[in-house]
Amino acid sequence: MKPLLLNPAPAENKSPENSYTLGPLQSGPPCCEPKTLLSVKNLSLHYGDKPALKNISLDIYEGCITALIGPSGCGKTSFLSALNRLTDMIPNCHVTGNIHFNDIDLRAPNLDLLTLRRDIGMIFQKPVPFPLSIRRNIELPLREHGINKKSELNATMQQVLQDVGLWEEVKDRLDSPAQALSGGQQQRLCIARALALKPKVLLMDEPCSALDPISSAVVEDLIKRLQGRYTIIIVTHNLAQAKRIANYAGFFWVSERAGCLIEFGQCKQIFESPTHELTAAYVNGSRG
Amino acid sequence: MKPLLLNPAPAENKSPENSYTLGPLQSGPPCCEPKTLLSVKNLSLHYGDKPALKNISLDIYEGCITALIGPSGCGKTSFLSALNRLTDMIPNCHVTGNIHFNDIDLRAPNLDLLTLRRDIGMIFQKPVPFPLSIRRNIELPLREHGINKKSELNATMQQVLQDVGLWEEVKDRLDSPAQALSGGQQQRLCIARALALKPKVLLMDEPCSALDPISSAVVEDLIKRLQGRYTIIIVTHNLAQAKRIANYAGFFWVSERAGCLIEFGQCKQIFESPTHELTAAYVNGSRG
Amino acid sequence: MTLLRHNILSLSKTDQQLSLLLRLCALISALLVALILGFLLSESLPILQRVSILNFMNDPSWHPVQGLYNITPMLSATLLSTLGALLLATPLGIASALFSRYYAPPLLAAWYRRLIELLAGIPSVVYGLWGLTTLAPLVAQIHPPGVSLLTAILVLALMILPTVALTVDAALLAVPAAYHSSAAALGLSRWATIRSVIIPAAHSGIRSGIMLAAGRAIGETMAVLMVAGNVVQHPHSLFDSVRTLTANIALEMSYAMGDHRVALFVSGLALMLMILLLVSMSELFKRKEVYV
Amino acid sequence: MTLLRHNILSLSKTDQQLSLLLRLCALISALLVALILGFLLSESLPILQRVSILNFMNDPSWHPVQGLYNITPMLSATLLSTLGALLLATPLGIASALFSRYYAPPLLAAWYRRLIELLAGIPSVVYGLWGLTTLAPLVAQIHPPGVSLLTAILVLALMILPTVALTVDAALLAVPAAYHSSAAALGLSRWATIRSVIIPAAHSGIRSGIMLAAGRAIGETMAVLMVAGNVVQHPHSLFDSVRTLTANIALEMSYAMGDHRVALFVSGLALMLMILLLVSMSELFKRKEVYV
Amino acid sequence: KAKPNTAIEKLTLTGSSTVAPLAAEIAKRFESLYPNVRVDVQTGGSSRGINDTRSGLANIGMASRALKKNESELFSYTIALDGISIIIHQANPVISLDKQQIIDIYTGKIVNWQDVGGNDAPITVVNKAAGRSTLELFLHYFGLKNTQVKPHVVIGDNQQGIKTVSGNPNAIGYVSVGSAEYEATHNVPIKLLPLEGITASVENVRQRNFPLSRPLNLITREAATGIAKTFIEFARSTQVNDLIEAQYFVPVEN
Ligand SMILES: Nc1ncnc2c1ncn2[C@@H]1O[C@H](COP(=O)(O)OP(=O)(O)OP(=O)(O)O)[C@@H](O)[C@H]1O
Ligand SMILES: Nc1ncnc2c1ncn2[C@@H]1O[C@H](COP(=O)(O)OP(=O)(O)OP(=O)(O)O)[C@@H](O)[C@H]1O
Ligand SMILES: [Mg+2]
Ligand SMILES: [Mg+2]
Repeated sequence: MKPLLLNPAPAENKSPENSYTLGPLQSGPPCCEPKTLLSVKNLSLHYGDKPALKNISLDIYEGCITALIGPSGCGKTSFLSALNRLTDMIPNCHVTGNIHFNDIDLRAPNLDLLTLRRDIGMIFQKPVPFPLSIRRNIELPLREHGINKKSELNATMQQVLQDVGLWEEVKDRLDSPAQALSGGQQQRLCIARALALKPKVLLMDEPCSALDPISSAVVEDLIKRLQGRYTIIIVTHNLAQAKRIANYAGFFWVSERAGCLIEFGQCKQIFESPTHELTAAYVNGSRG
Repeated sequence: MKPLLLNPAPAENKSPENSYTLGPLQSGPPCCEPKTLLSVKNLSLHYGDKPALKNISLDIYEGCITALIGPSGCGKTSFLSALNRLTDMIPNCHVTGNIHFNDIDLRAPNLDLLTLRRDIGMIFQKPVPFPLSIRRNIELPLREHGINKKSELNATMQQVLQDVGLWEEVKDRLDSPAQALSGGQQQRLCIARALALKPKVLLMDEPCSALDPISSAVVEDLIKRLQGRYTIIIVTHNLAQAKRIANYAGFFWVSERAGCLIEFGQCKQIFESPTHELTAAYVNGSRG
Repeated sequence: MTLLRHNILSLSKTDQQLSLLLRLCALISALLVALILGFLLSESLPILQRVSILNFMNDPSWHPVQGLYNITPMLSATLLSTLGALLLATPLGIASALFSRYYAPPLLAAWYRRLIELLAGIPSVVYGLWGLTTLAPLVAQIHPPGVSLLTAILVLALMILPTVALTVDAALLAVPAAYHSSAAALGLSRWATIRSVIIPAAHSGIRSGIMLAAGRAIGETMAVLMVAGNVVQHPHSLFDSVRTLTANIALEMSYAMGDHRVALFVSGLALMLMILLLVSMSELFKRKEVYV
Repeated sequence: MTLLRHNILSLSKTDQQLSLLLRLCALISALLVALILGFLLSESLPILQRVSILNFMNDPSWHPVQGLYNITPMLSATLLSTLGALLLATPLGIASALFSRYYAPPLLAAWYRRLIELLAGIPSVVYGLWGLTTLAPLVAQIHPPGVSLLTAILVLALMILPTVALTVDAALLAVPAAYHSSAAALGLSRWATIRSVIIPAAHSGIRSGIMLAAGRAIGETMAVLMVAGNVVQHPHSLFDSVRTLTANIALEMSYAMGDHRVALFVSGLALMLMILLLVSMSELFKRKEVYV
Repeated sequence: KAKPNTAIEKLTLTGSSTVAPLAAEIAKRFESLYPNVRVDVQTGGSSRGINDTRSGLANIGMASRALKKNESELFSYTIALDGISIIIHQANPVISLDKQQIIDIYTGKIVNWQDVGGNDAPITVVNKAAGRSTLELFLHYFGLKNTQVKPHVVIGDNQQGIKTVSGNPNAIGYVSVGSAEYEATHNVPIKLLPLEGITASVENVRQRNFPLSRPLNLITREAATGIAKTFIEFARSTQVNDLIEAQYFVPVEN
């Protein structure tokens, strides 16, 4: 794959309007021929004794955008955490079932988690900038993954900050603490930080929740541009957004105190002709 | 004012559908006769040398819902923080201008901040549950404000948790740590915690951003029920929501690197016939 | 919550080397403790083959030259002086930290913190001398002889106060700022915030500080030697002169020989056991830490 | 960031009372430091009226009975032994804390932490005896006399290691768990997370730990007295025997009289000045802490 | 000093750290015989003992040396004898040193055991800290000044000295004969060197044959009276010989 985000932005790209372009669109595998990248089978997840997910099975298709929707507490975040094995870090969290990533067993005990998490990036629901400067927040993961040339670092940083529409707002204070940014700015910084690593799969936990419509649109555009080259799983409470950008959608619900997958399919089908009545109620009842 | 939230919920209210009712609607001052409760004049705010707000003047009317909208980083959170003097706690933050609350000068140096903050409650953009149990998170501020009777505490807790639609989800684990809740659950817990104190004014910084449509609707209903009795200022990125619930709306924008108020008026006017072209562009261009 | 320790299996190469290195460091530390314990044990063993452990509890007095080895008076003196010092220094130290972190104006706080750091660096001999020449005469005016359990407690408390204050201060600083603003927005008074939010959040740092202070108080020798009076007896009042285990070792080791000397090592061992007990107790204390 | 201190004017009634109380506590602590300093000064004054400060720097040697008061060899010994011990104990202590927090399996970590707490409680006499009988002969095999700057550094390092380890451990525990998961999600190795995120976040706790350890190393008397050799000389190698200021006070205070005694107080004062210097230096160090 | 009317009489002893432990043991036994007497023993060196006695701070002083000329107004009572022995490591082949050799070693003129018939190894000179009466006695006997001594190690008490020498095969030091002899016969690898051809042993000190020995004295300002007199007589009686011997001093022969 061509180093996509490392292309220094062409000079004419610096105007605010198109500051978040990603360069020319490249053809990825088309979305209409689904090729399974991640396959989840019978995934269950417990916190202590309390079940949080029960028997989830679904396939994530390469290059596609999959939206996960469902009420609060139904286990969407837990599901994402299981995919990049962040659940390993929660002391009383137990996962059972199978997850395969291109035939690699993601639940293998001797898996190299660093590579896994580089390949499967995650953006959290609550943005957590590190207690460092804005610049260091983005440089840190890059340096750790072997990119040390100053010019390359700077170019990447500018590119990803432009991609999320933050560059103009912070370009003259890159060395000030990231924790002094506003809520939406922190959210976008964290998205940029994850993008900089060019993961194969991007898990996004409500990336637009703290964003105003303008920034939200920027991020949405960005996600659509990534489609085909990145595989994206996005948790969103904004059903309209899910409808607009996703190729596939999954609907979670809490039944018997545990989250389960009610319906999974093409986005259009889920929103327009849901087979399950709960899904129908949820996608129609919303005032989103 | 009658102790509104302390009415134990009637038995029939316990069914999940209407578990978040507030009891019978009482008449507050009607919203069509605006009576200024908070009057802000020439408010400016700096972080160090960097201006964040410039010359904001507006009136907040008693019993009404005022929505603040605007792009990320335009100073909405900073504005809310100035109203309950949380800006005092940010080391390099300087505020100038006047804020009056019912003729009380809120910027007076000898103001009793504890009473002020009890009267003007705030819900943060990022929910911060204390590292305590769910129960203690709600009881703590109540106890601090003199409510110590066990039965009263329990009744209030149940009521506010029902109000935000969290009761059913957490009622059998009230003593487990609040920080193990999901993102949306934490958000609702923080709203409930602020409601329990029955403030006169409620500053809500994107209360629904981490919420799914169902919880979001619950909170929206709640806000509408509070209208007339509470004065609410809500920052939201969801323009549709603002349109639905607000009586007044203010539109912030960043000009010359500082946030300023472009337009303020009745909600209907702002959304349907904005006088300023920026406002028009913003309210129409959004895909919210 | 220690989150990272659950995926021990997936370490990068640096991590693996580092893990090895850290394991080595840890092993060395562990070995050193084992060595010191072994040293004490091997020095104590000769007498434990001849004299029963019970003698150290039941003998009529501590007259090692005559073969009387009751160390309980010194155990109680050590325990009492440590407890007393902790009782004084813990609240004062926490108060100090709270004062400098949340109540003092910034400039005063900075100066105050420097003062506490200075206090942390005063050598025990100086504390001892000061206690002997300034404090003891004052105590003597209330009740002779002046050098007493009380004086020892006061001097020890002063010595461990900075340990508590600095550790707690560091723990307070690490509490996320968001707790402060959230609490303030709920109209919680500063004290309520501290009591109900900050202290629970900084709990482990406070515990560490107390542990460190207790360790220092138990192990302190010079200062106590100078101000405690060193009479071997169970104290009946705060004004009685007492001898701690460390003072006993320091006093008698210089001339002790044969069984007497070994008995001193046994008292060193007793000291270690006491500390073990203390540590385990503090573990219990930690277990009780729940979300209430 | 200390957030609460900016609204000093608005305190609830409890807060006002508490503020007063804390102020009182702080005042008492400050007063006590002042008292100790005053004590040292008043004891030192007699000689400073007769003998110039310069004598303490320029006299050919330390022979107080003959009126020769050069304390610089002891100053350098104190400084070198403290620095050496810190150089050893700081990385080891931090490594210990990191090991038990992030690399050890939970059960081992718990035991290891208990071990370190035990180490914190071993009294200095025991360290001294162990150093003299076990460590010094080993060092002597490399280079006589065995009791030397090196031995003192090793024993001191061992003594202050738990101080560093426990304080750092508490600071690490206070780092928000969200940093760990965010870093892990970016594929940062454990070591990278620790180095670039956790250590900066726990910075102030680490600094406190080092300050406390430095204070303890400077002030330590008994153990150093036993293992340093106590010859008054500027050391030329690690194997030279040295005498620290505290050992000097402890060795000579018991019989010193007249000017000799006063000279010892002057060396106590010098010690305090050294600590003041250290504290100020660490402040400078803190100022440099920026977001890079 | 003692007030006859009070129920409890108090006797304060201060001084030599060599005498103090012995005096403390004697005092304990004395107290058990005279229940209304409290004896408080504090250490601080012989000079302090003499000083405190002079100033009246202590009823009785303790000194581990004979009175000097300028102290002749005081009264001294010998309760025991102590000798100082030169000690070296057992593995050291040297079996004796003459007075000049010892002086040369301590003044740094001889720095290698080779020069006195030992192995080729540097000598580690162990000296006592200034002000100790052991040091004063040692210096006085060899006619040295402390400034001339070039030590490698300075120690505070006998045990530290014995441990230092036993842990270092090339060390030379000096400590009380009593403790040295005890340790040497209890598997501690040290060796006592004869002085002027006389074996360093407790027996020879008792016989007052050993040249480097000293009296352990109790000192009073005026001729002892009252309870102080009783105590001194008790300390010099055979009733306490076991205590004296337990600390490896030598009882005086009356
Ligand atoms: N503590 C701080 N120190 C310095 N600058 C700050 C601080 N907090 C906010 N800012 C800056 O002030 C500006 C306004 O921030 P504010 O948080 O009020 O924005 P906002 O309107 O709430 O944005 P959002 O919708 O993203 O939450 C931003 O540019 C932000 O980077
Ligand atoms: N660390 C934890 N320990 C115990 N229970 C947890 C923990 N994290 C989440 N839970 C519980 O597991 C369930 C699922 O949580 P999860 O965070 O996956 O929900 P979610 O779908 O992301 O919700 P939201 O939309 O509110 O973020 C919830 O009931 C939550 O309370
Ligand atoms: Mg979630
Ligand atoms: Mg904001």
